[in-house]
Amino acid sequence: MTFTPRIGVYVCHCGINIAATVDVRKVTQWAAQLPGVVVSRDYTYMCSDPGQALIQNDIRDLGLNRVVVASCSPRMHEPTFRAAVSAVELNPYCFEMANIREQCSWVHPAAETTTQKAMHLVGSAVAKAALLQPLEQRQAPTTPAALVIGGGIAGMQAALDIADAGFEVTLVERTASLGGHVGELDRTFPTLEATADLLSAIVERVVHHAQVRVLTEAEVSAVGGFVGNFEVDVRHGDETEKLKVGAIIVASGFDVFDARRRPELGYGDYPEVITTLEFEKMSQGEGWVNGREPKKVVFIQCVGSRDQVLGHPYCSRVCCMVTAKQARLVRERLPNAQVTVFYMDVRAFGKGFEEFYDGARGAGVLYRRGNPSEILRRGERVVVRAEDTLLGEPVETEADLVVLAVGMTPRADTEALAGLLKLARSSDGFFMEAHPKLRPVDTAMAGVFLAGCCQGPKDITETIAQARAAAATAMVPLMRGKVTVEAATSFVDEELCAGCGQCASLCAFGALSLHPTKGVMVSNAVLCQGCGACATACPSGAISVRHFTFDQVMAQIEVVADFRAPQLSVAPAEVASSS
Amino acid sequence: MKTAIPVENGDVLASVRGFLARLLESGTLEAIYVPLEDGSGALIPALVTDPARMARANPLAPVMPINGARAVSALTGKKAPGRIGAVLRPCEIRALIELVKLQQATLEGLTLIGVDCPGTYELPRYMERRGQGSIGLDEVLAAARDGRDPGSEGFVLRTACRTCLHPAPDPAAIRLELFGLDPAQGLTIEMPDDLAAKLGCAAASSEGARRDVLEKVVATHGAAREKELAGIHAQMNANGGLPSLFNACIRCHNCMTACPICYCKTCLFKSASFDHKPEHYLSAAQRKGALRMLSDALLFQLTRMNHMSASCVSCGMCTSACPSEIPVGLIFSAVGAQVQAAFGYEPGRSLEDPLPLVTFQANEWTEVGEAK
Amino acid sequence: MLQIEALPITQQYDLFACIQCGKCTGGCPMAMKTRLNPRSIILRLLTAGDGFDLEGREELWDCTTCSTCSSRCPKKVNPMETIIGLRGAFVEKGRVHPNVKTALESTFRQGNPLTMPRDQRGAWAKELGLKEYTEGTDYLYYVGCTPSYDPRAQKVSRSLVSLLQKAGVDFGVLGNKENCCGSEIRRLGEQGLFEMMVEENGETYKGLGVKKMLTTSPHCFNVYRNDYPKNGMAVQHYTQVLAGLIEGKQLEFGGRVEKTITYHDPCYLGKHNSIFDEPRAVLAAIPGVTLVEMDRSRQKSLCCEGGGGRMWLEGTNPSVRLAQMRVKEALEVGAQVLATACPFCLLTLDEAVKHLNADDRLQVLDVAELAAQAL
Amino acid sequence: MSENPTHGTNGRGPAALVIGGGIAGIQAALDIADAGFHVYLVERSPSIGGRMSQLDKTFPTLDCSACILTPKMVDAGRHPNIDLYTYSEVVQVTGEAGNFHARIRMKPRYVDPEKCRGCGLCAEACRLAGRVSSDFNAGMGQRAAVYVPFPQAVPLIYTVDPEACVYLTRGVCGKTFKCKDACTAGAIDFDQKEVFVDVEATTIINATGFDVFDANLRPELGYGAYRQVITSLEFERLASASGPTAGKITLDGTLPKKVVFIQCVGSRDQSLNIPYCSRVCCMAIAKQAHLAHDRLPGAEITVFYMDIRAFGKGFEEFYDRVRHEGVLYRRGNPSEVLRRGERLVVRAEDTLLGEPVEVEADLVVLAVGIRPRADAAELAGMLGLAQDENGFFQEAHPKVATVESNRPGILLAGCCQGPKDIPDTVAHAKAAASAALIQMAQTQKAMVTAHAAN
Repeated sequence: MTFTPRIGVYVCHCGINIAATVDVRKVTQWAAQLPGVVVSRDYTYMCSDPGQALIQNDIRDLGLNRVVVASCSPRMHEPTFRAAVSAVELNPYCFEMANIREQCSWVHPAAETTTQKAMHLVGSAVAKAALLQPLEQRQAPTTPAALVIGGGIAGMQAALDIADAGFEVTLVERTASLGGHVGELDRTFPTLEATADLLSAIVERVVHHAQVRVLTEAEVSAVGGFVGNFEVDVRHGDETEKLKVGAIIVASGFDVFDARRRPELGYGDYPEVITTLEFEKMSQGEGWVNGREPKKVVFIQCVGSRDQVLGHPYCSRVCCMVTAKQARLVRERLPNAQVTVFYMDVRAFGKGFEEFYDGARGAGVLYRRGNPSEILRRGERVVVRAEDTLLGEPVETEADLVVLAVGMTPRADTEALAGLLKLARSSDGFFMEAHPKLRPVDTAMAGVFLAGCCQGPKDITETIAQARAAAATAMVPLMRGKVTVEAATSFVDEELCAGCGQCASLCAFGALSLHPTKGVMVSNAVLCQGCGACATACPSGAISVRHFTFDQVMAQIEVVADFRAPQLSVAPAEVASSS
Repeated sequence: MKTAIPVENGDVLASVRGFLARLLESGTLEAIYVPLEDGSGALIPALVTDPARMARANPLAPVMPINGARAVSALTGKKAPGRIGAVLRPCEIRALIELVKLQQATLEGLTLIGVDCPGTYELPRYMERRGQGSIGLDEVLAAARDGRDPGSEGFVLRTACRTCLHPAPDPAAIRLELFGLDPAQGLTIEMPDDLAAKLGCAAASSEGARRDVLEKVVATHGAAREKELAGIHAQMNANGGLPSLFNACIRCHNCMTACPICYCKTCLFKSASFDHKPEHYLSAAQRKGALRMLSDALLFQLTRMNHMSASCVSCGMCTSACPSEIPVGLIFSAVGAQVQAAFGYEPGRSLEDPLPLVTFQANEWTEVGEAK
Repeated sequence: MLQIEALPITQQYDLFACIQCGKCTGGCPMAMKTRLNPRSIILRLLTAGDGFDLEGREELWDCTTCSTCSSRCPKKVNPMETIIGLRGAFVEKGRVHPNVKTALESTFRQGNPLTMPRDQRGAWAKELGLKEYTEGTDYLYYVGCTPSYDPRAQKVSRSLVSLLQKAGVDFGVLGNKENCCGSEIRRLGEQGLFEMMVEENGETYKGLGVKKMLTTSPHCFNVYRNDYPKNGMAVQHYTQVLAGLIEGKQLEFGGRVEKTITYHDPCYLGKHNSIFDEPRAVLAAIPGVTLVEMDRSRQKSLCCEGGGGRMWLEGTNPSVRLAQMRVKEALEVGAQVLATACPFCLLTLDEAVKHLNADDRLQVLDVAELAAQAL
Repeated sequence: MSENPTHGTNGRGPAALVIGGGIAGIQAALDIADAGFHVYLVERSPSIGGRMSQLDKTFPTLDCSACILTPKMVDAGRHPNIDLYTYSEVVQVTGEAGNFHARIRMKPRYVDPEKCRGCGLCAEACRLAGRVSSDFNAGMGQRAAVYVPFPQAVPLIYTVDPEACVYLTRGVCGKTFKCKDACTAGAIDFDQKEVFVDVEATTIINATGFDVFDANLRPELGYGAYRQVITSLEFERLASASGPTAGKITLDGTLPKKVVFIQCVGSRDQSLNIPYCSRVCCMAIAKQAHLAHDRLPGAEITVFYMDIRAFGKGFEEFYDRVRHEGVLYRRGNPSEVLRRGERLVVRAEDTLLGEPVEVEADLVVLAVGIRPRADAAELAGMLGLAQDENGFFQEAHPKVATVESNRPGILLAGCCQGPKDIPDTVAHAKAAASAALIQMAQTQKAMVTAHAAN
C-alpha cells in the first residue's frame, strides 16, 4: 500500500519571542491547508510539558505519522521533541523542525512579511516531513576507559574522578612532569595556601592510583572512532601506542600573554619590568631583580586582557586576584615598600575574593584607577606614566619593580589539537563548549569533553570544579556501557560514484574510504556523524545523507523558492489554538 | 639530460617516429599512446605495441582530436597494467595530473613523453586545408623554430592555443623539444640519463634557442589571453551577463564529453535527480511567468563550472566540441582564473598541490568567502 | 603652603579601605553647593606621598558633620572623621577663621562657645525653681549652651522642664556649674581642648554620681553617648525620655494642637544615632496633630548646616542655604509647623523661614514646645 | 504527623537524594540518572525550575532562559531514574555516607496529582483569581489561590495556596467550593493530608539555592518608598515573556523614558555585614540594560557601578556591546534616591568626573545581591553541615573540594555554597554529580562483590 502522510503542525509562541513579531495564529491556519497536514496548532511554549503532551495526544488520537514543530533552532530542542514523539512510538526521524525564531522572529521586525517568511519556513518543513523516512537508531557498546589530554591540575582532577569511579584512565602530558602552570605558582588566593602542598597531594594520588596510567613527554598524534569507541594514537619517545577509550577529556591548558606585544610597557627592555609569572618564581625564593629589595613596586593589570587591539577582548579572570595576592605578599615581606596597583576594574568576584581585596588595601596597597600608558627609564628607576582617572590627572609613579599582570591566551597548538579532535573554537580562540550555559563541558564532538583553561580563563577553584564536571559527563556513557549512534548518516550510490575521493578528504570523521576492488567510496555508518560535507562535495550526487536526501531538500527549496505570498484559503484540517 | 638525435634531410617527424619505435624495440616500454595517421590524414589516438606501426605515428600534427588525458585515464586506471608510455601535449599532461588528483588515473608505471606544442587547429578546418595541401608540418615546425604563430590569414589556431601559457610539457620525463628547433643540429630530447645511456643517445651540443623562443611564445600568448579574457568578461558583465552567453546551449552535453576532467560516471544531469515531475515545470513556469524548456541548461553549465573551474587547464576542447560555437572554454578559463587565483592554485602544475575545494585554510573565510 | 603628613591620617582613619565608590560625595549635602568632595580628599591623601598641602582647602570647613557619608560607606570608612582630623591640622597651625578662634577661646574661658558669661548660664531657669542635681536624683538634665543662653532656644528648655515636671520626673540641673560638652569643639578640630573638657566634665559627673542624663540637644546627647567614656552614665535625648513617659502613661495631654506638622530629623539624632521613631511618637501622641512626611526624612533627612561648628562659619557658598531648601520642602508637603528636636536646627530653620518671608505660612517649633502646648 | 510513612522506591541499588530543584539540582539529578543510578529530587515549591525559571534572557548569549531550562525540567520530570517530590521538604536525615535514611514531607496540595490535568479551570473559578500576589513573579503579578507558578511548570499540577485560600484560612468559602465545582476531573481535595516518605540514599546533594537581598535594608535608595524603584529580580519578571506584563517593561502602562540601574545593592557592603561580591549582578544588569535599550526605544539608560566584573567567557565582549548600544555607564555608587515631581532623581557622584550628579529616572532598578537562604541555618542543623562566615554552606576545601561539605557523603551544588552564574552553577552541579557517581559506583561495586561472596 502507498504511504499517505498524516502531518501535525505545531507552532510555538515561545512566550513573546516569536509571537511578538510573527502572527502565529495566521501561520497556524495557513499550515492547516498544506498538503498532508491533518492538524495545526499553536501554543505558548511547545517545549513545555503540556506542549509536548499536546503533540503526543494528537499522535495517538489522530494517528499522525509525521510531526512538524515550528519554534526555535533544532540545536537545543530537536532532541526534546524527538524524545517526545518516540515516547508515543513515532520514529524520532519522522519529526521535522522549522526555525521561526532565530531565522525569523529574532532577526526581522514585526511585519506581514515576517509572518510570510515564517509561513515559508513552516511550509518547507511540511514539504520535507511528507518525504521523511523512519530511521533505525543503533546502539554501540562503549570501551570502559578514558583518555585525558594534559597533566595540569584540570587533567589530573578529571583523571582522578574517573579513575575513582572505577574506570581505566590514561593521562597524556607533553612535558616531563605533571602540574602544569599551577606548578609555577607560589601561593594561591584567597587563602595564601602554598600551591606546592595543594599540588603535591593531587600528583601523589594520580601517580599512585591503580587505575591511572601517566604518560609524560607524550602527545596524541591521531584520533579515530566515535563516542564510546575512540581509537587514539599516542606518541611518546619514538614509539606510537594505540589506545582504545570510550571518552576523551581535553585539558590542554593555556599560554601566557607575551608582554613584548605591548612594547610601551618596556618588558624585555628594562630588567625591573617582569610578569606576574616571573614574580611567582621570585616569590619562591629566586630573589629580587638584581638582588636589590625594591622600595617602590607597581603592579599593572590587564596586560593582554580586555585588549581588542591585540585581539584579546576577553578578561583573563584571574589577574586581579593574582595581583592582589602578590601586592599583599610584597607588603608582608617588605613592610617599607610602597606598593601601587593600577587597574581598570577590580574583579574580585569569587568566594572570599572581595574580602581578600579589602585585605590587600588594608595592608597598605594603593589602588589607583587607570591603565598605564608607558614605562620610561629615569636614572636608577623606571617611571610608570598613567592617568589616575579618579583624580582626573596624569600621574608618574616611580618604581624599581614593575609587575605586569599578563593574561591567558589559547595555547599555540590549539589549532592542531582542534584539528585532531574536530573541535570548534570560540571567537576568543579557546575551545568552544556545546552550550555556554547548560553544556559547559561538552563539545560538538560526542564523547569529547573540555576541562580547565583550554575552554577559557579560570582560576584553580573553577578549573577543578569544571574538571570534575567534565569527569561526570564523561562517566555517563562509560557507566551506561552503550551509546546511541546517529542514524542520519551518509550512503553511497555505487552506480554514480566515480571514486574521486573528494568526499573522503572532506570527511571530518574518517567515515569514508575507497572500496579496494569496486573503486567506489564506502561510508561507515558508525563513524559518520551526518554532517553532510561529503554530499555537497560529490559532483555526481553519488553521496546523500539520510534524513537530508536530495528529494527532501529539493522539496524544501521548492516551497521557499515560491516567492508568492502564501495564500490563506479555508483550512480543511483541524485548526486549534491551545494557548 | 638533454640529448640530440639526428634529423635526416629535415624530416623531423621521421626522427620522432624512429625514437618512439626504439623505445618499444629496446623494451623500455611495452606500449605507447600516440596518435596515428590514416591515409586521409585523419588522426586516431591509439595504443601502439608494434614498433612497425610507429611509421604512422604523428604527435606533431597541429590538431588534437581528443584530450589524451581521458585516454590515459582509461589506460592506467588505478595502476598501469604494464610499462606504458604516453605521447602528450602540455595541456593533456596538465589535465592528466588533475585526473590523478581526482583518483581517475595514476602516473604509476606510466612514462610521460611530452611534446612542445606550437598550437593546434580546429580539426575540420585543418582537414579541409590539408586536403587542399595548403598546410604542412614544415610550416608548423618553422613557426615553432622562430616562436611565430603558424596561423595565416583566415586560418588561425584554436583560441585555447593562441592563449596558451604552458606550451612546454614541463612535468614529462621525456620531452621532445620543438621550440627553437634547428633540424641541422638534430632534434633535442630531454630524458633521464639512464635512458639516454640505454638508447645510446648523445648529449646535445648546444643549449639552442629554445628558452628565448619559449619566452617569446608565452609573451605573445599572454597578451592574446589578456585580450580574450577582457572580451569575455565584458560580455559576462554586459546585460544578460553569463546566462545570455549560454542562451545558445542546446543541452547536447558535448562540452562535458569532450572535457578531459569532467569525470563522473553518470552526470548528475543525466541522473534521476533531474528528471522532474510534470508539476514541477508548471509550478516553476507559474512562478517565473515563462520557463525555458527543456530546463536546466544554464544550471548544467553552472554546475559543471562549479565542479571544474578549479581544475580547468584551458585546453579548450569544450569550445571545439560546441556545435553552437559558445566560447565555453574561454568562459571557464575566465571564471577558472578567478577561482584558481583565490585559492592560489595552478591546475596541472604538480601532484603536490592539493585540490583547493577539499582543503581549507581559515583565512579563506575572508579572502574567498564574502567579506563580512 | 600648609604641608602636613598624609600617611598618619590615612592610617589613623584606615583610608586604604576606601574603594573610591563615591557614595560619600554622592550623598554629601555640601558637595552639591561647594567644592567639598570627601571621596577625592581621601584619594588625594592616599596618593599624597610624603606631604599633603591644606593650603586653599577651605571647603574642609564646609562640612556640617551630618555623617551622611559615614553612615552610607560600604567599606566602613569614615570621611567625616577624616575631615575633622584635617581641621585639627589647621587648628594646630593656628590657621583658623577668627570666629572659630573666638568660639574656642570663649569655651575655654566661659565654658560656652557663645562668648556668654559663665555666671549667666543658669539664668534662664530662675523662676522655674529647678532643683540642683545631687547624688540620687534620677536624671541629670544637661541643658547645653545654646538652650541655656539663646533666647529662642530657651523656650525649648522651659517647655521641656514643664513637661518633665508634669510627668513627675525626678531631675536636677547644674545651673552655672554646667559646662560646655565640647561637641562642637571636637568637630572644629580642637582635639586638645576637647580632651581637657572630657576630663573635667567626666570628673564632675563622676563626683555627682550621675547615672542617667538627658539632654536638650542631639549634639550634646551624641558627644556624651559616643565620645565620652561611659563611667556607667546612661545618656538619653529628651525625645526618648518623653516617648517613654507617654508610652508609660506618665505623660498625658489635656490640650490639642490642631496643626499639620512635618518633622525634620536632626542629623545628630537621626543619621548619627538612628533615633527616628521617638520624636515622631511624641508628636503623634499630641491630640489634633496631623503628621505629614517630607520626601527627605529619616535616613535621607537634609542637613540644616548647623552642625560641625557651622553655627559660627558661613561656609564657602553662603548664597545657597540648605535650611531654605528644607523649609521649601516643608511648605511643599503643606505643613503649618516644621518640627525638630535640635536647637541648632531650630535656629537655622527659623532664620530660613524669616529669610523666605514664610512666617505667615510656616512655624518652626521644637517637639518639646509642641508637646508643652498640648498640656 | 502520620505515624506510618510510606517507603520510597528501594532495591534499585545506590540512590542519590538531591535537595532543591533549581538548575543545580536538576543538572546533578540528570547526570546521575543518565549514568544509570536512581535519584530522589526534592523541591519545596510546587514546580522545579528554581531561580532560573524566573529569568527572562540569560547573559551573555541572550538565550531565553525558559527556552533552555524547560527541556531540562521536562527531562527531569520524565526520567525513568528520577523520582520527583515537588511541594515537599526533607525533614529528617539520619545515617552516614553510603547509607542515609531521609524522611520527605509531602505537603498537601489539596489537588490530586493523579487526577489534575493542569487545565486551570479551578484557578479561573477561584474567588481570589488575580488577587493573590504571585511570588514567582516577585510580586509583580497576581494569581489565584489555586495556581501553578508558571505555564511550563513541572509537574503541571495545581496547588492550593494555604496562606491565601479562603476556605483554608477562614474555614468556609461561600456555599460551595468554586474551584471544586469548576474542576471537571474532580481533582480538588481539601481533605488531603501531608504525607511522609522515607527513602534510602547513598549520597545527598544539597542544592537549595539562594535568596535575594532585601532592598529595604538600604532605605536611602527608596525601595518600598517609591513604586518606581524595583529590584533586578522584579525587572526580570517585567521583561519576561511569561511575566505579568508579557515582556512589556512598564509599571503603569506607560514606558519609562529614563532608566537607572544601580549595581552592588547588598553586595560588597561591610556596613550591612555583606562583604562579598554577588558575582552575577554586573552581567545581569548589563543584560537588563540591553533589554531596556531593546524594548524601550529612545530611552535614556544609565548604569551606576563601582567595578564592572565582566570576567566570564564572552562577558567583556557583551559589556562592550551594551556600551556600544548607547547604555551610559557611570562610575559611582549612588547615595540616595529622591522624589522630584513625577520623576525620581538618583543622587551620586560620578567619580570619573569628580562631581556629584543628579540623574532623573522614571524607573530605578536595584541590582540586589545573592544571599544565603533564610532557613539555611535550619537546614545546616538538620544535615549537620557547617556554614561559612556569610551564611553559605561551607565547602570542605576552597579549591580542591568545593562540592564536598564538612559531612562525608553530603555534597553541595550551586549557589547554596556561594554566588554563581548559570554556567558556574551547572559546572558545580556536575562536579557534585561526579563526586556522587564515584561514591555510588564504589558502593555498587561493594554490593556486587558482597553478593558474589555469598
